[in-house]
Amino acid sequence: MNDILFLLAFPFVAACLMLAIRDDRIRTAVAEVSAAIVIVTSAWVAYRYLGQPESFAFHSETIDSLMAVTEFVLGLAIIYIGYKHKKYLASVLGAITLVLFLGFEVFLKEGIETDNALYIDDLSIIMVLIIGIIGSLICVYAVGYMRDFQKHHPDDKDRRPWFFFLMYTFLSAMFGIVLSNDMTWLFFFWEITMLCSFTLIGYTKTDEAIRNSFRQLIMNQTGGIAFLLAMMILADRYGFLSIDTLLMQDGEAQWIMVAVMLLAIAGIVKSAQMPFHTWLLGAMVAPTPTSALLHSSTMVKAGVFLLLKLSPLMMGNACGYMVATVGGLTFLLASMAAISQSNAKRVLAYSTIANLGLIVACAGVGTPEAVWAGIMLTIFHAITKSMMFLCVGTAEHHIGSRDIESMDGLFERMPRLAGIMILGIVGMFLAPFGMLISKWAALTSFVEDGNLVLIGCLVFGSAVTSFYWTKWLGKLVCTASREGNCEDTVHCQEWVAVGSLAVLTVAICLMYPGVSDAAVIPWLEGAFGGFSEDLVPLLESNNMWIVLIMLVVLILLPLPFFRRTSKRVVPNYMAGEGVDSMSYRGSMGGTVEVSMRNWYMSGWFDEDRLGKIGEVLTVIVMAALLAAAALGVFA
Amino acid sequence: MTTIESILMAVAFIALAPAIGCLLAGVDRKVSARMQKRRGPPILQPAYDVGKFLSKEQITPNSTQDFYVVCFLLFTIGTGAMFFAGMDLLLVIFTLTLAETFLILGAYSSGSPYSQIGAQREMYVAMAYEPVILLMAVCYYLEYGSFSVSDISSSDGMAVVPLIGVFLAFLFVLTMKLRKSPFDLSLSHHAHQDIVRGMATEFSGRTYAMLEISHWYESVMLLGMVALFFANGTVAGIVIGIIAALLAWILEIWIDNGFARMKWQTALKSGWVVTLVLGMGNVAVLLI
Amino acid sequence: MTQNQTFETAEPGRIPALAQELRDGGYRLVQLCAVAMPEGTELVYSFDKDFDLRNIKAYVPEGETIGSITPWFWSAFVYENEVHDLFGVSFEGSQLDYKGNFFRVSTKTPWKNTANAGKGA
Amino acid sequence: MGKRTIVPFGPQHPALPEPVHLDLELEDETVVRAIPSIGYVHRGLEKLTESRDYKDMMYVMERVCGICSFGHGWGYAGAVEGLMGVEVPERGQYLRVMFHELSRIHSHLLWLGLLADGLGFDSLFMHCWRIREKILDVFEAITGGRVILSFCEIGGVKKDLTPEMLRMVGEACDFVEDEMRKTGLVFMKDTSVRNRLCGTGVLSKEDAMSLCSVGPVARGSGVNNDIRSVSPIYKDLGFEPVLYDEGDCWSRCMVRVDEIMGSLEIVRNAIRNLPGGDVSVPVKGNPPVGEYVFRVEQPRGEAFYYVKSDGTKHLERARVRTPTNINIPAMVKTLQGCSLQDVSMLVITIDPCISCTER
Amino acid sequence: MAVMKFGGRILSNLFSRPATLNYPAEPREYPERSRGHVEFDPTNCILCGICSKKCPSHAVSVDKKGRTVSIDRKSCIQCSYCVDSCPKGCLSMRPGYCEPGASIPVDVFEVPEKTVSQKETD
Amino acid sequence: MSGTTKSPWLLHYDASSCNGCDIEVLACLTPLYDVERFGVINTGDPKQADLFLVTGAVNDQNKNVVRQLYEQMPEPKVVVAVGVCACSGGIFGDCYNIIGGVDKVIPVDVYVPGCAARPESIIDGVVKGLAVLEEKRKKISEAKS
Ligand code: NFV
Ligand code: SF4
Ligand code: SF4
Ligand code: SF4
Repeated sequence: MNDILFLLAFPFVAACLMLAIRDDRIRTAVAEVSAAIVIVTSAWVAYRYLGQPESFAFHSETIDSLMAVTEFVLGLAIIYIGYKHKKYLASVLGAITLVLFLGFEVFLKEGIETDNALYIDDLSIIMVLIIGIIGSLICVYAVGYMRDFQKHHPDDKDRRPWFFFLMYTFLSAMFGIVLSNDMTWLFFFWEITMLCSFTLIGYTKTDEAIRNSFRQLIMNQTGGIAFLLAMMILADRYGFLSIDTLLMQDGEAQWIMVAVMLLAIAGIVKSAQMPFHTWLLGAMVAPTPTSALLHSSTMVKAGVFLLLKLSPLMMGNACGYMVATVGGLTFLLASMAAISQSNAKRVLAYSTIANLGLIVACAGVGTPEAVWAGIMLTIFHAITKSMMFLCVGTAEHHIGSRDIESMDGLFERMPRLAGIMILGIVGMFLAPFGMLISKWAALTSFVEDGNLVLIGCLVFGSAVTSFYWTKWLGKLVCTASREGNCEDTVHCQEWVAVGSLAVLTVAICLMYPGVSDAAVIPWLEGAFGGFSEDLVPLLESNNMWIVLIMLVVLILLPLPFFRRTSKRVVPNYMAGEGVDSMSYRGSMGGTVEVSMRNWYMSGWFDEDRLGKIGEVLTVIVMAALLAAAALGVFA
Repeated sequence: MTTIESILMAVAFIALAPAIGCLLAGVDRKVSARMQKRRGPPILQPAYDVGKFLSKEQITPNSTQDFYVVCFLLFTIGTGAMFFAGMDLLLVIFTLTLAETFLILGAYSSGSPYSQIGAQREMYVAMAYEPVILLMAVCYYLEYGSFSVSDISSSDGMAVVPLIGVFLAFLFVLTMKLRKSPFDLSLSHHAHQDIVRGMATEFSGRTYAMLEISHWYESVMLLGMVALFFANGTVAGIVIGIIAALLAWILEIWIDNGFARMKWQTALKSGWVVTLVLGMGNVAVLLI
Repeated sequence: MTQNQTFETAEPGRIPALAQELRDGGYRLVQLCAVAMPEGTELVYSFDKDFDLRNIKAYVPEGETIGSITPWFWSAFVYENEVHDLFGVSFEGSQLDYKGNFFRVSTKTPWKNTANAGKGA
Repeated sequence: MGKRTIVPFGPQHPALPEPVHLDLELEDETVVRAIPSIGYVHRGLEKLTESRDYKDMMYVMERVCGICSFGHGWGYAGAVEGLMGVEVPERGQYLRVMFHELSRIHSHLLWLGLLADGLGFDSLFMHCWRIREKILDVFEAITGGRVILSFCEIGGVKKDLTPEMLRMVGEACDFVEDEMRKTGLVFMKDTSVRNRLCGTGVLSKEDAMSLCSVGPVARGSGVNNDIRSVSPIYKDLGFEPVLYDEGDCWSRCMVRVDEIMGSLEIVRNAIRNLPGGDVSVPVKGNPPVGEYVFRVEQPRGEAFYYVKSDGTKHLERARVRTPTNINIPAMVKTLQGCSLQDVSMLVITIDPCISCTER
Repeated sequence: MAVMKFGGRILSNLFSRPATLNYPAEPREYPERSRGHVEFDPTNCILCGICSKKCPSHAVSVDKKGRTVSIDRKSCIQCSYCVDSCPKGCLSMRPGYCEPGASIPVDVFEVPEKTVSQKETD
Repeated sequence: MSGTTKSPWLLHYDASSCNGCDIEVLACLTPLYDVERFGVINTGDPKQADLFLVTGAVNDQNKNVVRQLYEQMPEPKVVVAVGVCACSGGIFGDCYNIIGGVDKVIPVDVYVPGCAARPESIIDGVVKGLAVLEEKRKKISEAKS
């Protein structure tokens, strides 16, 4: 148990240390060492508890009161900040939260004891690994990145200590979320992640940053309120506040269902599902490591973690239907919206929203097979997405833009980085990589579940997904470029982080049957009391072999090609008027540079319109089902 | 199917498909010519073409393009082999997408404006047809409880009966998949095109030959998919399937010759409407 | 075919004003061409209204420029650029000026001063 | 997001049979800017007046363009005849009209074929060109050339027609009419053709007028400047101008389809009413000092001929202003905002004949 | 419905005879007036050089001293102007084109010296 | 094995021709003449072409185009000059903007005279071109071995 506590506390300690350090070199060292420690600890925890779920009786009034007080103080702080920035809605929501929280603490919580405040099981282990490894790698990356960032923004005050403090605190809070059994603890960490991301998004203090940080805050406050309400219901009606007890309840019971729905809404907000997806888009203004962190291993993953955790309670009932529909619609609409984007980070954001939508839908379907797919998606997504973000961040600092259109010929300018990006993108949507494999399982389980809406969302959504990824990929592989190589100035921390993630991306594809056997299936068997492997078609050995062969082919085949070609090199065809491969003689005399802009089809896939449609549909679904559940229609 | 049978089928596909595909392409050109009141080239013309491309001087705009085209060829072959070996239909479909992506990347890699525009078009045409192909697999699963081609082909009853909607939708998107008029937006086999040779603009010599050979494999596999709708585990089923596939081929030639190239908006819209109505409709019916 | 036509001469300076007048009068520009003269170029503007053709000739001496009529007849840019490239007459205030790249000919202004004046034989 | 797709279009391009170049700027598939460039076919043949006498120039003028070659011959001959005050005998005039209309049929059929080719409709292309061959057979049998007819001469036409030849013309008309009845419907009604043509590249009536468009381009937008309307001989032969109002590619196409029918009628009437007598008058001497303008309605619109003579046998100036030349502004205009796919469609419906344009 | 207005036509084409002339295998018959190539009959030629002056593309040249008339097949545009303008009718336009090849001949025709008696009969 | 002579793909470029020869080239593809009988495909792409059919004389603006298209074709390749203009400049030979026949810019293998060159003549020219193509191919493969 001490290792668990260490895991929880250490990042926070490191964070406090960071706050004190002003020297870049020391900071680098501390950051790297702490990251290493976190990684090692996570690995150790995983090794130790894998297959042996355990709960820890841990009870300390001091800690409880400390948490309550912290929460209270932070609540006041939010009200003040909202007031200061004239974001009164934030203040109001903050006040509501505070009132509810006080009410809960004073009237409802009394007498409810949760013995096992902490626990660890296989799902937690997976999450711990994701947070520990990926989160730490991102922190390492941030060291190099922030150095450049500061260079690019020389006028800004160096607030890096604060930045790293937040990053590491975030890790602690995340560990808290995945390891807490006591819902009050969970709530505490839940709110901390909200605040951390609020501050991180607003880091640059530009108007846009502040606006977006408040949007994040307001939406997540809503989620927080839903969470609180759920706790109040549970405390009031059933008198317990622990996750494990909740999981043993009957999902069809009226107030349990309402509570689960509320928790699910909290999860939906955190995982940036429609109608709450805009906060994640706004989070793009933060420095790239923040985005990477929010998108891959933390924050949004907290949301899906909660939903996956609760999935046994959602199987086949209205709550599940709500969650699944919201996830499915989000997947489809966010994928469509991604087509109209040329800002790389925005494309990644939409893709995150879409992928989370898929995970959420899996959780909502709630069958073991679906949840299997959901967990697998979570793992693959975390690795690949963080890698993509880091790559984009590095590229941005070296080519001066995060626009996909500026990545023309990146293959010539930053070959290694482009290679990794290609791997990342391919990993996001193509066979034989993880995301696709999980999507496959998801499709199977949706079909099995017979949910027409989900099937539709998935088949259309996948088609759309290929479009926006492929066109980005195209930009990267294009070799026509005038610019020289500009890769040598990339910091080694960046290479370490990005490189490790790249290795992980491939490794996890090779190892996923192992991961599935060692962690996912045991957990599913525990949580659902059974799991039939046949339902995941790709666990069939035939398919697995094929996938492996494809992977090997893809990794080995390029080797002989990217050398000098023995063929005669002839410049591109330019209708006979070419000057070289990239320019031609134009109408007005003179040389015209050819340029290619990808298709964005904004008439078809207008972001705002799609967002509106999504918001309306999902709000209707959620409100209607929640109201119906509260009225006891499904009981 | 036993493993041995599967392997035999896969090998047979790899060995025979080019010949069959080449003949199909030859028939296509001959029949098209006759539909235009011409004599047309010899049936073996596609083979001559490929032979010529193999023996020409090899030129290329860059060193990487070939890699993508080789991958396209390999994965197309792989897709077909897996299909005929009776493996998982979804895996087949995903590999097909992978192959497709490689072709698109090959078109992108040169940086030629025409091939890049061709690639864009290929992508949105793919966006139009992919849902149908996925839904086809879904329908098979709903009907037979399995994605495995060998299970589907050996189950009794022709799938075309319960899957009639998806079958028609599949025939519809076959035009897109085979890049035939009215949807030969990205790469047109014979007709002149507004973007020169579309995706293939920068392909020449061996690269182009590989593209052609991949098309042969691809057509055989797609016709195999048509035949699958008719297979019912008996010889009669296979025969009917083959006849149906050939008829589908003739139908495609006819459509190819009877239509102008439509607007891209129409391609996308019609593809999706067909998917929604016929494809999703069929799924709904099977679910009930 | 009936070929009603009139020829008239105008001062080159009046051309833009005339063009405006004719445009407002519902005429369409049929063509503009040039004839090389010993010491300059003669421009022939043809306008048509209901199949009646008015040809207006203007003599531009060597080295002088003439106002462009593209503000009123945008399509005149094809002729003006052509005359510029072949005869070396410059038009002022053109709305679409190719700056000598309309016809990229082997010899600069091949028509200029090779007027048939001297051909005789 | 300043970046746009910039691509060259032509001079060598399979969708364009002729060398014209466009700098295209695209956003997705939409053309935001198109700058044309011509000059790839500029030969400078008008300047050959310096070394060829006015009769020799006939052979040069016929080779301004191989598609509308007859019209060029007629236009040039007409201008010189006007200058010299030559009266062409009636039979000669009728034959000129007949061949001009046959040329129009062949040119429009050729164009319909190119349109079909641009549409990716191979079989329709082949079909149109197969019909067209019938007209070429007639040309060859009567004038000796399939493309460059060398039929017109100053003073009339070169050869007379035998009765069998007249019958042959009539038969060819029957054949073309029969085929066109059905083929015209394809252009008019077929979904895929309409899909591409209807509503594409709309040129409003106002634009057509202010851009001074001529020929089917103008008539497709409801503007009639068909010079045949004021020709008495055409009136006798039952000429009616064809006008469509939509101004899109489809209406430009339909103008041509209907004109084929109209021309067939004119040719038939010409055969029926063919007066007797000579086909030409001999022309002697040099043209007098002066200038003359002559206009003919070519397949692509009004062509303008200007001749100026200083009294020698070499003309001082022979100028051709071809319909395409003045339709280029309309093309540039309609290209803005069209879709890339429609670029070839638009270019084709304007029917640019570059060799005519550039001479 | 006009979905495939041309569909019937192409189907019927499929089952009818192709229109193709089997050209190189079956030689083509040209109509009598067809302007294929210029032929020269030296019998009456007086080497006056009119044809050469008239020819718009300088394809005929007359060498009075060497007593030859040559026709450059590569430049002749079959316009028939020389034929029309030869006062002696030595030139004629015949169907059948000049063969393509790696080089195109310049046909040189000798004009035999005429006897005095012949000149007189002229 | 070589399909070279059985599958000549042609690239057609209109240098400054009057269109007369162009339409005759196109007419060769149409039902009456149907050169596809010999495997000919009219491709728009020099990189896949074997025969380069040029119509019209070369002028200053398009000589680079002709040269570039020629260079972008892979060996073995054959140039066929179609029409008197392409052979020698023809009637436009003395125009100020005409350089001359196509052979002024790129080597021409087969000349097809005629104004306009007849489809039959063009077919013969193409067939002659095929023989040249085969010869060139042999030469290249000999040089290799
Ligand atoms: N433009 C043009 Fe012509 C026509 N019709 C004519 O004057 O085609 Ni070549
Ligand atoms: S051929 Fe006729 S025109 Fe020529 S030189 Fe002889 S006689 Fe004179
Ligand atoms: S036919 Fe014409 S080009 Fe040929 S030689 Fe006679 S005049 Fe010259
Ligand atoms: S040879 Fe004759 S028909 Fe051919 S392009 Fe030249 S002038 Fe035109």
